[in-house]
Parts: sequence; C-alpha cells; structure tokens
Amino acid sequence: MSAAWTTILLPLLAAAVIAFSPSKMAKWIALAATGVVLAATLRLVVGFHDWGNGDFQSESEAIRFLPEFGISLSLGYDSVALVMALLNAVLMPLCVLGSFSAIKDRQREYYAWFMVLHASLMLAFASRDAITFYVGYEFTLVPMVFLIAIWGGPERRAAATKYFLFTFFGSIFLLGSLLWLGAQMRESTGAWNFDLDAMIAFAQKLPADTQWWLFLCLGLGFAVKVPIFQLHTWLPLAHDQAPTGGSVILAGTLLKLGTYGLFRIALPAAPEGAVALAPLWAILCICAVVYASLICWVQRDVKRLVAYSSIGHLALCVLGLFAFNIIGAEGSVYYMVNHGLSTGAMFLCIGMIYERYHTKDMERLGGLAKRMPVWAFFFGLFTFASLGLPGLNGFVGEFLCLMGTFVADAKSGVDNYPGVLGPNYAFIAASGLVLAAMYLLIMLGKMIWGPLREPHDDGHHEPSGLSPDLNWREIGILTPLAVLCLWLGLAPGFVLESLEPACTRMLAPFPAIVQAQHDAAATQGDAVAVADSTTAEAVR
Amino acid sequence: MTALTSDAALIRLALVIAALLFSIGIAGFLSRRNMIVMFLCTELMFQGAALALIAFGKMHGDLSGQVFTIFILTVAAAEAALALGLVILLYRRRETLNSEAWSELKE
Amino acid sequence: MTLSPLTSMLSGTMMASSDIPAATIAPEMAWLGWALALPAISALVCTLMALGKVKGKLPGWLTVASLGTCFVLIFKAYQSMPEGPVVIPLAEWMSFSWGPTDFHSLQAALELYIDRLTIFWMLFVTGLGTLIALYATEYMEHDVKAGYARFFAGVSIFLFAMTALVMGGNLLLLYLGWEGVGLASYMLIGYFFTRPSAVAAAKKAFIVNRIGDLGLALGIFLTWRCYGTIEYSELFQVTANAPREGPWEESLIPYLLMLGAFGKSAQGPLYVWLPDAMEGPTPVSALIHAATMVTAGVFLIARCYPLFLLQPDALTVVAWIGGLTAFWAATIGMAQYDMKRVWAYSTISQLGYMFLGLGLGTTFGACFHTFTHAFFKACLFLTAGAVMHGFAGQLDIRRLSGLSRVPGFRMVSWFALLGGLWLAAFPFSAAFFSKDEILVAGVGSDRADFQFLGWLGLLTAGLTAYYTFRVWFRAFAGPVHFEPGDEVHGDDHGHDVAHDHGDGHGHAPAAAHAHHHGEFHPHGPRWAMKFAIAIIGIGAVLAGYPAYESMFLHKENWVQWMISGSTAVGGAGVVEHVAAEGASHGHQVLGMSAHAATSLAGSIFGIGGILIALYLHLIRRSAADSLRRAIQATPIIGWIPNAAEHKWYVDEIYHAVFRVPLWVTGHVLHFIDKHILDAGVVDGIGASPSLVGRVFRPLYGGVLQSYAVTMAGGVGLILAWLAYTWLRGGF
Amino acid sequence: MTIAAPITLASTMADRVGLLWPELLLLAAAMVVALMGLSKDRTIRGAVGPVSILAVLASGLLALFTGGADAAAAAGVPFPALAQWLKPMVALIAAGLMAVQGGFVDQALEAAIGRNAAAFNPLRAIRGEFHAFALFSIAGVMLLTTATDLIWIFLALELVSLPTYVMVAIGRGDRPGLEAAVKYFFLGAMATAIMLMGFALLYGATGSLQLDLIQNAFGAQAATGGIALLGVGGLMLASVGLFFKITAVPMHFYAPDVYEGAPLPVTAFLSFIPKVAGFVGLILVLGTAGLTAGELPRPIIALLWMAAILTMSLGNMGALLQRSMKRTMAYSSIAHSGYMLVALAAGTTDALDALLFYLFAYGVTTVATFGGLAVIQRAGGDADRFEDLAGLRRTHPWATAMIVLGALSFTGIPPLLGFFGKFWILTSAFEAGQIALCVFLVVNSLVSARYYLRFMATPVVAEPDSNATPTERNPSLAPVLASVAFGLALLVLPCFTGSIFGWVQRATDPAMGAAASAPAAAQSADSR
Repeated sequence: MSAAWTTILLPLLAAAVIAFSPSKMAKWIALAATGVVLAATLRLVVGFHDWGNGDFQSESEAIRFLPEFGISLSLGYDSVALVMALLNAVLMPLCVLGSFSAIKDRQREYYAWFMVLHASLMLAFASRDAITFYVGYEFTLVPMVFLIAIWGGPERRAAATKYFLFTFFGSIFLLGSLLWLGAQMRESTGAWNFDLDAMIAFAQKLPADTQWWLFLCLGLGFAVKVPIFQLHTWLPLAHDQAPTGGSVILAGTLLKLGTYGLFRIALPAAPEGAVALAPLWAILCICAVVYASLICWVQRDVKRLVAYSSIGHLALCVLGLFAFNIIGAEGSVYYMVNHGLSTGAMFLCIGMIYERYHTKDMERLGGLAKRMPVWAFFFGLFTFASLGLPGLNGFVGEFLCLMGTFVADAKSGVDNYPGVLGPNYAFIAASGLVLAAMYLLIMLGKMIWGPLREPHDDGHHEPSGLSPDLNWREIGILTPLAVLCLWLGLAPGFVLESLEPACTRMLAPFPAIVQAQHDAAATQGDAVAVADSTTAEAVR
Repeated sequence: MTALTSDAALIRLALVIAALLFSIGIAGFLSRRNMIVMFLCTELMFQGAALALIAFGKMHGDLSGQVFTIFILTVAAAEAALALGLVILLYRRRETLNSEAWSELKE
Repeated sequence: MTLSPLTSMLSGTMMASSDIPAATIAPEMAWLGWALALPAISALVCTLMALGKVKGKLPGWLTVASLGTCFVLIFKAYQSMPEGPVVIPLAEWMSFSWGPTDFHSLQAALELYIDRLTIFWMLFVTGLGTLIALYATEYMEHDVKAGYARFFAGVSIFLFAMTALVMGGNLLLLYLGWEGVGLASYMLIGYFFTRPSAVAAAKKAFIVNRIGDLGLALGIFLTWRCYGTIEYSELFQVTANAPREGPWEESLIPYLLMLGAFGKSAQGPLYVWLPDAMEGPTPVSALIHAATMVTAGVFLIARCYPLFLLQPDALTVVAWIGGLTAFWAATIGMAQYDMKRVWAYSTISQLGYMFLGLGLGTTFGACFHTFTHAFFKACLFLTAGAVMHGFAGQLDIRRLSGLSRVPGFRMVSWFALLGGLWLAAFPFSAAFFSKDEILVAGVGSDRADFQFLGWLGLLTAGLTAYYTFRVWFRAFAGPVHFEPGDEVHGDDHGHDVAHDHGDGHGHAPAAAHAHHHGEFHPHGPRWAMKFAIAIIGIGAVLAGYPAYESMFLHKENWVQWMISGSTAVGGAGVVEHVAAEGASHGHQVLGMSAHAATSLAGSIFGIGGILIALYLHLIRRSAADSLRRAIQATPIIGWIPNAAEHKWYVDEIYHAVFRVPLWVTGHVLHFIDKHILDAGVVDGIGASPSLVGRVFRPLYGGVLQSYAVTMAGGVGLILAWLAYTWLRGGF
Repeated sequence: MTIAAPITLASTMADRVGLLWPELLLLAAAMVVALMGLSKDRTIRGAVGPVSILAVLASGLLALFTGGADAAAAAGVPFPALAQWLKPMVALIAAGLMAVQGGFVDQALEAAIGRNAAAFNPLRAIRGEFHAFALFSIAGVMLLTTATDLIWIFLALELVSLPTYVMVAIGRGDRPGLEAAVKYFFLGAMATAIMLMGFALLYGATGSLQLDLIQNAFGAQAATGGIALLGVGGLMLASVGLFFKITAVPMHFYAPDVYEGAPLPVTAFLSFIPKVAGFVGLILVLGTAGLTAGELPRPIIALLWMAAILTMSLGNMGALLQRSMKRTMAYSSIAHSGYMLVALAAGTTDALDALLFYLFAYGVTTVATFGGLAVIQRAGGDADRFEDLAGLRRTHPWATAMIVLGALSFTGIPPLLGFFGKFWILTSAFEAGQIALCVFLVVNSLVSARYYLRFMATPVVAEPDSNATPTERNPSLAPVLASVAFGLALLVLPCFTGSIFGWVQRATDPAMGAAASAPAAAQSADSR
C-alpha cells in the first residue's frame, strides 16, 4: 500500500478498529493511527517526485472506479495539495492528543468520527478526480456534524444543523457545476471524464459567459466553505459550539477545503469567469476584513472572537487568490497553512482554558498570565502569529496576499501578471492589519493580562483534575505548533519556492485573459479609463 | 335516428355514454359519503372505461378491447369482494358507513 | 514653478546620490551575523528560562553578555569598515522567483546591508543597550522571582529586532525589525501586566504603531511595484537613475514610508502612544522609548533618503510634521508633573527636531541629534529611574524636592543636571551643536516656510529649556522634601507584592500609606546603576566631541563622516552646501550669518528658559502657582493650563473620533450579523420551505372525499390545460 | 373482425412461460405460505416468514437464470432486458422488506400463545395470508416487467395493488390501519379507473392494446403531423393514473395518511413495491410514445416536468412539518418519486438507466432505514414519534448506525449509494439539458437534508425524556439483520456501482435481444 493510500485507508481502518475496541483504547489507537498517517505524509513529502513541476503528480495507480463515467480513484499531489495534506496530518494527532482529557464520554465514537474525518480530508486533498474530490469534500460534513452535535456546547444541535445545511447548500452548487461540466464534456468528447485536469482543460475553452456562470456556481460552492462574507453565519456558531478538536480541524483544514477548492478547481476551470467576478469577490473580501474585525472587537466569548477572526483572515487569503499573480497565490496558499496552524493552536489553547474553567467568557475570565504563565506564553505567541507579526508564520502569508493584491492592478503587469485588483483594494484590506491588532490585543489584554479573574465555580462542573497551568501533555501539543509557527515564519523560503510551480501552473491562463480585458477597455475608453479601470470595476 | 344506424354514430353514442358513465362515477364518488355508494361509483367509472374500450374496439374492428373488458369485469369483481370485506370490517368498528368517520389521520 | 535653492540643490545632488557606490557582496563578513544571532539566542534562552521559572539573575547577565558581545562585534566592524556599502548574505527568508528579471522575483533574504550609517546606528544602539541592560540587572532585581527572565527576554527580542531593522539588507527585513521592536515594546510596556494601565498602554503602543506599520507595508508594496526590488543594494541603484517626480505611484512611496516613521517615532498624529509607554519599567523607557527604538523612524527616512529626494514635497511634509510635533509636545511637557512623562514629551519633541532636520535636508543634523539625544535622554531616564527606584515609585515633581541633598542621590542629581543641560541645549553642550545644525538649516533657508520652522524650533528650544529645568529645579533643587510613592518596592514592582487575589491595586490614595512616610528611607542606587548612569553621562558629554572637533580643530565632524557614503549622504551633502553658502554668501539673518544668528538665538532662548524656570520653580515657587492662577483667571486663555495638563485632550478626542465610532459600529455590525443576517436572512431562508409547506397543509385534511376532490381536480386541471394547449394550436 | 396481432400463440406462450418462472415460484410459495400460516405447529407458523423470504430470493435467482433477453424480445417485450435487472433487484429488496416485516404480524397472538394464555385460532391468525399477499404483490411487480400489452399491465398492477390494500388493513387491524386502508383502497380504485380510461383512449387512438403495435402506431402518427389528441389524452390519463402508484403530484395526497396509518413494515413495503410497479408501468406506457428517444409529446414532457418539480418540492416541504416518522417517510418517498420523475422528464436512455438505478438505491436505503426504525415499538403499535428514537444508540447501536447511514444515503451524501443515484439522475438530466430540473433537484436535496438530519441526530444525540414511557424492543431480529445487511450494502455497493450500472445499462439497451427479436418480427410479418 502506497503512502498516499495509507493516509486515507489507515484512518478508516482505525475508525473501524476503534468502534470495536474498548473505550480506554480508543484514544491511543487514534493517536497511533494519526501518527502513522503523519509519517506517511512526511514520506510523501520526502519522496515527492519533482518539486519543480507544478503538475498534479500521481502517487498511485489509478483504480478505475466507474469507467462508464470516467471516474477513477487516483491519488496524487502537487506541492499545494501536499502542503495541505501535511497540515492536516500535523493537526490531527495534536487534536487527538488535545481531546484526551476533554472528551470523557462516548470516546469510541468520538475518535472513530475523527478518523473518518481524517480520511475524508486526506481524500479531498489527494484526489485527482472531481468526483472523488467531491466525495472527500462532502463527507467531511458528516463526522463534523456529529462531533458538533454530540460533544459540542449548549447550542450544539442548532449549530450542527446550521453547519450541515449551510455547507450542504454550498456543496450542491459545487456538485451541480461539476456534473454540468461533466455532461458538457460528454457531449463534446463523447465520453465521461471526471479527471480534474481534463475537466479544467476543457472548461478553459468554454465561452466567456459560460465560464461566468460556471465560476459563479463553483465559486458559490466553495464560498460557503471558506466562508465568504454574507455566507459566513454558520461559522461562528459552529466554531463556538464544536468541541476543541472539532474547532481545530474546522478552522485548520475544513475551511481550507474552500480555498483549496478555489485554487484547485474554480479558478483554473473558469478563468474568464474568475476575472469577471474578481472585483465582486474582492469587494466581499475587503468588506469581510473590516466587518469581521469590528465584530471581533465586541465579542465577549473568546472562542467566538477567534471564529470571527477566521472570517477576516480567510477573506485576506481569498483576496490573494484573486490577485491572479504569483505573489498573491503563493501568499494565499501559505496563508492557508498558517491560518490552520495558528488558529488551530488558538482553539487548542482556548480548549485548555475551557477544560479548567468551563467558560470562554472574557468578562469572567482574565489575567491568566498570573495563574498560567506557560499557557499565556503559548496563547500570546499564537495570537501574535495570528495578527501577522513578522518572524512568525502568519506574516508571510498575510503580507504576500496584501502585496499580491496591491500589485495586481491594470497598469502594472510588470511581473507578467496583470490583475484586476490593485492598491485600492489593498489599502482597505490592509486596514485589517490595524484592526486585527486591535481586537487581538484587546483579547490578549483581557485573557492573559490584567488582574486575575477566575469564575467562581458554582459546583455544577466536576473538577477538571488538571493542573493549574499546562501539563506536559498540553505543552507537548502546543510546542510543535509553536515551533512550526516560528519555523515557517523564519524560513518560509523553501516552501515558497516549492509552491511556485503549482501557482504558476494555476495562473497560466490568467495573464492573457486579464490583458485582453484591459485591451478591450483601452480600445473602448480613453487612456484615463484604462488607468482607472480598477476603480471602475470596483464601482460596477 | 338515422345516425344510429351507422356504426360511426353508434360508436359515438357509446363513447358519449362511456364518458357520461365515467363522469357520473367521478361525481358520485366525490359527492357521496356512503362507502357502498362510493364503491359503486368506482364501478361506474370502470364500466365507463370498459364501454369505451368496446366502442373503440368496434371502431377499429378489433376484439382485444372486448377481451380487456372481460378482464376489467373480473378485476372489478375481485375488487368488489375486497371492498365489501373492508367495508364490513369498518362497519364493525364504527357502526357507520360514512367515510368521514374515518378522518383521524391528517396533518 | 521656480525651484527654490534647496530643491535646486537637491536636484543637483541627484547626481550626488547616484554616488552611492554599488554594494559589494562580502560573505567573508558573515561573522557580523552573530550580532543578529546573539540577541536572538539570548531571547530564546531567556524565554525558556521564564517558562521554566528560573530564579536568579542569570537571564540578566546573559543578556548583558550577549549585548556586550554585539557591541564588540559592531565595534570590530567599525574598525574594519570598507568604503562602500557591503551586503552580507546570511540565509534565505522570504524569497522566491518566477522569472529572471527584477520584477519576477521577491527577494527578501536574511542579509545585512552594512554601510557607515548602519554601523553608526548600531554603535549607539548596542552600546546603550548593553549599558541599560546592565542597569536593569540591578533595577529589576526585585523581580528576580517573577518577571526577571521575561524582562530580559523582551530586551533581547528588542535588540534582535533593532539589529534586524538597522542592519537588514532589504525593506522586508526592516519591516521584520520594525514590528519586532513593536512586539518588544508591547511586552515591556506591559511588563507589569496586572496593572490595567500598563496593559492599556502596551496595547495602545502596538496599535498606534500598527497604523504606522500599515503605511510602511504599503510603502514596501509600492516600492516593489515601482522598482521591482526591495533590496537596498538594488533599490538605490535603480532610484539613482529614476526621474524626479515620477508617476504618482512613485511619488506616494515616501509618504507611506513616512507614515511608518511617524508611528514608530511618535510624530504627528501618531505620537499619543509614547507618553503612555512610560508605564514600562524605566530602563525600558530609557532604552526603547527614548534612545533607540523611537529613532527607528529617523533611521528609516535616512536609509530611504534617496526615495525621499525624488519627492522634495515629501520632505517638506516631514519638516512640517517634525517642527510642529516638536512644538506641540513641548507645550504639553510644560504642564506635566510626572517626571517620566515630561521626559517622554521631551522625547517626542526632540524627535520632532530630528524629523525637522530630515525634512530640511540636513540628515547630518538629524543623525547627529539622534546620537546626542540617545545619550542625554538615556541619562535623564536612568536618573529618573534611580529616583523612582529609591522613592517607591514616586515621580511627581510636586512631591519631590531637593533630592540633590538626599544621601545616595547626589550623583544622580548631578547627572540629571547634565542631562537637563544637554536637553536644554545649553551652549556648547553636545545637543547645542546638533540642534543648531538642524535649526540653521531652517533659519538660514531661502524658503519662508522653512525659516518659520527654524524660528519655531528656536522657540521650542526655549520651551524645552523651561520645562527641563522646571523638573530639575523642582525635584532635585530646593529644600529637601519627599513623599514616597504608593509602592512598597517602588511603583515598578507593584506586581511583586504578594497579592494573590485581585491584583488591581492601582494607585491607592497616598493617605493609605501615611504610615510609611515616617519610616521611609529612600535607598540610593548601587554600583550597576551608578556605573551605567555614569558611563552614559560621560557618553553624553563625549557625544559633543565631534562638534568640538570640527569647530576647534576644523576636522570633519565624525558623525558626518559616519553617514557619508551611506544612503543619507545626499542630504548631508546638501546641508553642508546650504550651511556653507549661508555663511559665506551672506544669507543674512538679523544682520549675522545664519549660523551665528541661530547659535546666538538658541543660546538666548535656552538660557532664557532656564532662567524663567529658575525663578518660577526654585527662587519663588509660589510665583508659578500664582501665574497659573492668573492665567486661569484671564477669560480667553484661561483654559490653557488645564488643557495643557490634559495633553490638549488629544487622547479624549481620538477616543471620541476613532475609537467610539468604531466600537459602536462593531456593536451594530454584530447585531446585524447575529439578528438580521443570521437569524433573519439565513434562518428565514432556512425556514421558508416549511413555511411554504404550511400553506399546503389544509390539503391534507384527512377526509377521503377532499383528497378525492383534490386529486380529481388535479386531473381535471391537467386535462383542461391539455385541451387549452390543443385549442391554442396543438402541441 | 380479426385479432389484430396474430402472433403465433404457441411459440410465444412457451417463451412467456419461460419468462415467468419467478412469478410462478412466487405464486406457488404464496399458496404454501398461506397454508403454513394455518398450521397448529408454532415452528411451521414461525417458518412462514423465512420461507417467504427464501421464496423471494429464490425467485430473484431464478430470474437471473431464466428468461433471457432474447426470449423476452421474441415475446415482444419493449425493453427485453428490463426484467433481467428489475426482477432480481425487486426480489432482493423485497426480501429485505419481508425481513423488516419479521415478527410483526400476529405478534400479540403469538406472544399470548407462547405464554399459554391463548389457544391457536386459525380464524384469528393472519400470518399466512399476510405473507401470501406480500408475495402476490411482489409477483405482480415481476409480472409487470415483462408486460407486452395494456391488459397485462393492468392486471399486473392490480396484482400489485390489491394485496397491499389488504396488508394495510389487516396488518395490525387497528383503527389507523383501517383508516389507511379505506383511503388507500378508494382513492386507489379511482386512480385505477382514471388509468383505465387512459388505456381506453390509447386503444382508441392506436387501435391496439399491444405495446409494440401502439408504439408503431404512435410512430406513424408522429411522422405525419404528431400524435393525435386522443392519444396524448390517453397517455396523460394513463400517466396520471400511474402517478397514484408512485405518489406523484397530484395523486399523492393519500400517501401521508396511508403511510402513517399502516404498520411500519407495511409502510416500508408500500414505499417501494407499488412505486417500482408505477415506474415500470410509466416506462412501458410512455415507452410507446418515444420515452427514451426524447420524442414524447410536448404536453407529456410538460406534465412530467411539472409533476417532477411539484412532487419533490411538496414532498420535501411537507416532510419538514411532521412529527410522525412514518408520515415523514411518506413525504420523503413522495420527494424521491419527484427525483425519479426528473429522470423520466429528461427522457433519454441514460436517464432511464439513472431511474432504474435510483430505484435500487432507494430500495436498499429504504430497507436499511425502516429496518432500523422497526427495532423499537410501542404496545400495540409502532414507535412512531421522533422522540422515540432518543437514546436509541444505547439500546440498539447497530440499528442506530443503520438509520444514520440510511438517512445519509437518502440525503445523497457521498460516497453512499444514494449519492450515486442522485449523481446519475443529475448527470443524465444535465446531459438532456434539463438544467432547471437539476436545480430543483439539488435544492430539494438541501431541503430534505433538514429532516433527514433529524433521523440522524435524534437517535445519536438526543437523550430520552425521563417522563416518557420507554419503547419496547422488537422481539424479532429479522428487521435489524435486514437493516444491517442493507445498510452495509449502502457502504459497500458504491465500490461496485460500475458493474451495477453496467447491468442497468444492459437492461435498457434496446439492442439487447435484437438478435432474437429480428427474426421474431420477421416471423410476425410473415404470418400477417
């Protein structure tokens, strides 16, 4: 069994084993399985064929699953997919470890669902076929719904329902678009084929207005998952109510399915549509940055705050994609990883607090640096990573996304990648830098600084049985994340270089399309209109 | 009256009667509450269809319509047996033949 | 448009700025990378010690050792400094490329760009850093069991970031340092984290700085977009050949960079964080918020001076902001009672001078003033710290008097006097010369606005002298009288007090501590603090040496030599030119050469200010109060003293204009998000199917006949529709 | 007057008997089972269920090996290979449905006998005839698949329906069951009459009752200016009559009441067997007018189109409002008919394949879900409220898992079987250009997710109300076994969807049996 298959089948196997093993063993089996998957993923990274090649490189023999429909089970990675898979593989064992003391009842179910979630995420990232991608993409819903609904907070059922229905709403658009595209291909080539590369190649040749619709639908599908502004209301509730492990994966990798999907499918498949809709998306993104930040500011619940902050952060990430240049695309992918690490880590930190105090209310809880200095250190570190302090990981992605947006204007094209955004967008989006600092530092000010405030335990909760400050297990969970945050912040060069071919490949169709659009605008209007076309588009 | 002498007129008349039978059946079915009567009305509808089949058979010079009619009669008889059994069962429960007595299942 | 002499000079020096020699790559100097690595290692080790709850002074000594080594390294580099700039590649950082040429890559490696400006800056950063860290080993000793390691981790992080900022070979590395010093500043201002005011001050510092950082970030984007590189070595080669007043994008760059500089150096509208930053321990105030970090803005503009030279208008803005800030901060400084706050406003004011110098084209003056200021302001802060340390956190000049006669504080007082004289630009002090260099560029200018700024600067110098000596005469001179602060171990160490619950002790009323008063014995500083104060005081004296040297020995000013051949050289050349011309070609000011007039006026203003302070605050202290009352009684200007004491209500205005509206918007948006968008739209759409479903409920009434009617009706409708279509002309 | 189609009776009768072995087996089994139910021996009575299941499975196997497409084509069956897919498929799922019925008929009586509280009374015991009726009904579906003329269709449909009326009435014999039966019977009779009228009109329009001849006649009409009004009207009435069987708008109104009133296992039976019959009937009747060639008369397409949209929308919207699980399932089954009507409206061979596959996926899911739901009951009735599922995971973990899987499959979550059903309907409808229908389908899937989520969440998440009387355990293991078997199939079968789909494609391939039908056609031409 190849390493790629291991990453998918082993968690499934583990889920089955866990379901039939003693409750006490569940977490250890899960931990072992995730550990092996991590090793297998690292093996994939080490053995990756060709870092200089942006193609989606096969890692396994294709299993002809449904030859009648051209669906095959074939796994492979490009550097972006590999990085996402690695992120997932890294987060999973930490989540399992982080659930050791938090999950006390129904452990078997919990870890089994976790393993299923693991497998379906790995499948989504490794799929070379649209339908198997969709299978992985969609099936993540199920374990996550149960993780929320069973082990979540007091509003868990409402949260799970909303999460399920809302994201299902998104994915039916995705499925619809993929099937429509498949049917179109069948009509034109006479055979079903759901191979992603083939579908993308086919879709790129569709007329511009068709691509517009295609991108609208594909984009809508992914937009819910990201989530894009106005489609985001499921997220705060789901994050808030999910158990810690669920929140971590939700923020860490599940949301990334949306951005990854944009990168992998929506943008390359319908570049004309993407270019035409980019201003709309970008406006939504910059609105989201401001909107989410201001809302974060007034949150009392720290977990909800971090959840809202995800909306703003991912908006920046998406903005980078719509810059249509290498800087933005690389920044975006890098940001996906970093957001996963730092936000995931923050959720873990909050979970550790919740286990001890049974509250996430910043009015009742605060000044914890006094009681829990080690925890406060980690929390502070991840907060600063999240607000984009240079030297920590968050900065690299954020900076590159903003920079990509900034240089993606009509006139420049100096980098061979003319874009349709530009400084106007970057100016507003960059206000997120200040606003993020504002709400995150306010949060830090309440949570770790200031006089110690601890809720008076009303005796409803059994004592957590945990030491006042972090224990070695918890330190062991956070340390790898902290090291990764530092390492990715101080040495992003290798990752950035290796992401470049995949980004170049994804962006290949864009310069010509954007250029054509600008040329058309130039012939239509006068020179002023050209110089100002970004603004014009923004207004339109 | 001359029209009756020709086959076409005869068929037309039969079809009209068939339609009437069917319509009366429907009307009765919708308006009556007595289950026996309702069942009779369904029989009327069946016979309307059967008459139409015969008429069309005549029109096409084909016997299979009549064959069908025989089958319809047979099935109708089976259904009648079923209906009567059911009605007796219901009557035993409720001492009434009014179909509205059986309207507990609803939204 | 007629070009003013200055701008024509600038255009003339355009060629001169292309004289910046191309950088040579010198991997053999990689040992200088240790200047970056040592503080980083120290920071890491101190952090681990803090987490491991190491008790003892080890973190302090480790930091001192690493910083001292850094200084030695820098000094070694100074000795072996090559002529032109040198690029030392160390490692990869954020670099990637997608093509062969400039615009097809983002090169931001971990590399050092060493020219004399770098070395100059690093010399006093590491030197002062070492000394102040040494001072802090003693100053912070009360915290050995609590935050000692955390404090030194912060100092080490600061030094690491400052090194990256100054020595970094590209703008992104500068940005790394830029935000890194912000982090250190945040950590150290908020060092006494149980005190809400400290937490708030730290937060404010970071956020206000972030606004500046935003400008810097955008400036970096724009630089890349216009020139395709953000590496100094390439950038300045490109700009050397760039046309002046290029396209609007290029013209925007200096303004954006300027925003960053204003944030970090507390200029213009972004100054508000610095006074609050005095919540931090005093060594921090001395090191970060007086001597080094706040000069990063000056460094940024000096480093990117070629970009500014392309946009003379931008320099004019810098000059105006600097000049006005200097004046504005001085007015506030006159009305403050907290010693450290006065020094804080004086820092803002002096930084204003530096920016004024930059804007007027005299980078030399700005850099020289930065240099002298670093010493005397550090000296002032360290003496203030010694007072605070000794008097349980007391810094209110109304509650301290005659400290020079208190045992143990004599030396402190004399060094405070030294610092005060230097700050007041007493004639022939180091600051006198450095400030003079700046003011003469204004007073002697042909441009009326620059002349105005020059005279405003002179006036400000008078105010400076006044408020400086207001403090000194109040606190250090006069009859001995003191009330200790409300902290047993001094204000700084409040959190060390064994408060297990409810640490919000804040500033309890002095009455509560009355019983301390009788038995309170101020304790003077011991050797480490004294040593540091003395060295820095001596440094402040010696900082004037370059000026004496050039004045009396007619040698080239050492500072000028240090910045020559660097990116700041263009401006320095101009200023020399202007000054020389002013002197020789009879730019007559008040019948004298500009230089002489400025020196004279500066002396008069300075000494005048000191004399007024002498009268009001030493000879007849009651006169100050009656003057204040008199002003308050005057109708039109009666509000001024209160307003000045309240810092012209700037914080309140900011609060009302920015914070409150945003906060309200946040609540409104949250309401919209939760109740309209989510509960309204989303849940509404979610509920719509069942709502529509409800409409059809009557159809399932349970009566057999009604079902039959509905079904038959349906069939009827279908047939009717069929007939209709057929009648309409078939299908 | 002559008989219109003088096919050589001798040969075709032999062929047809060859095709009808499974049905004959079932009918024989029905007799046997009916007699066994009257036995005084408990063991023999207890064997009624297993024997019935075995008989159904055996008939399915028999269908695999008898009655090849050639024979069917020779007999003039329009889709000669259809039976080869449908009969085993129906048999497999019917076996599951029979298993779900395990132990529920005569439960109280048998329990009393077991306690020696009552003696066996053959007049009271209905187990035999109940199973016999079920077998008759299944036989009816099987018969229908090889129908060649309208009479056959009519008879087969009646064979499907009449036993189900009885099953609803006598299954438990309680008042809701009787009410359900009376509604079901009367409305069913009306629908049958409408269908008959449609058949009559078809006969009038084409002059034949034989499907292939009707097809020829329609073909001729279409070639010369379109199918006449009479024919279109006939098709329409016949379709609407058949809509009753598939619970499509506007003939679906009975379904919620009947499904709710009927005992749970009968509900499961109703939601599959008549539905298959209805769809097969529609395929056969509409097949005469060019269903798979996309040549249906426009009004018929419009009818199917509207019916599809309304059926799925009304079904799903209605289901959202229910508290009874059986009633919810009734609406759900209405909605699924709507999805399948999308395939009919798309009107291509691919769409037909999709429909046939969907029936299979739907059936498997139905068995899995209903089997899971049947593990609990209340005194004298079903445990039918959602609240009754609360805490099920603790008492019946396997059933819970299967209910979850079933609900997921109904929702269409990949990679379960239900997803592939929707997948093919969607692809085929997209391919046929029916984008609006696709949009409605996916939106309806979304709406349906909400109530399926209740099936998923309640047993897993909710805790039982401590005040409520606890539910009882179904003494029979058959439902849960069937549920597990079919639930696991939901997981496993997707791996074999390729081969299953190949099978389905062969079932609708008109070329199948062409080799045999060509000489047969020549022969019939000769004899004319």
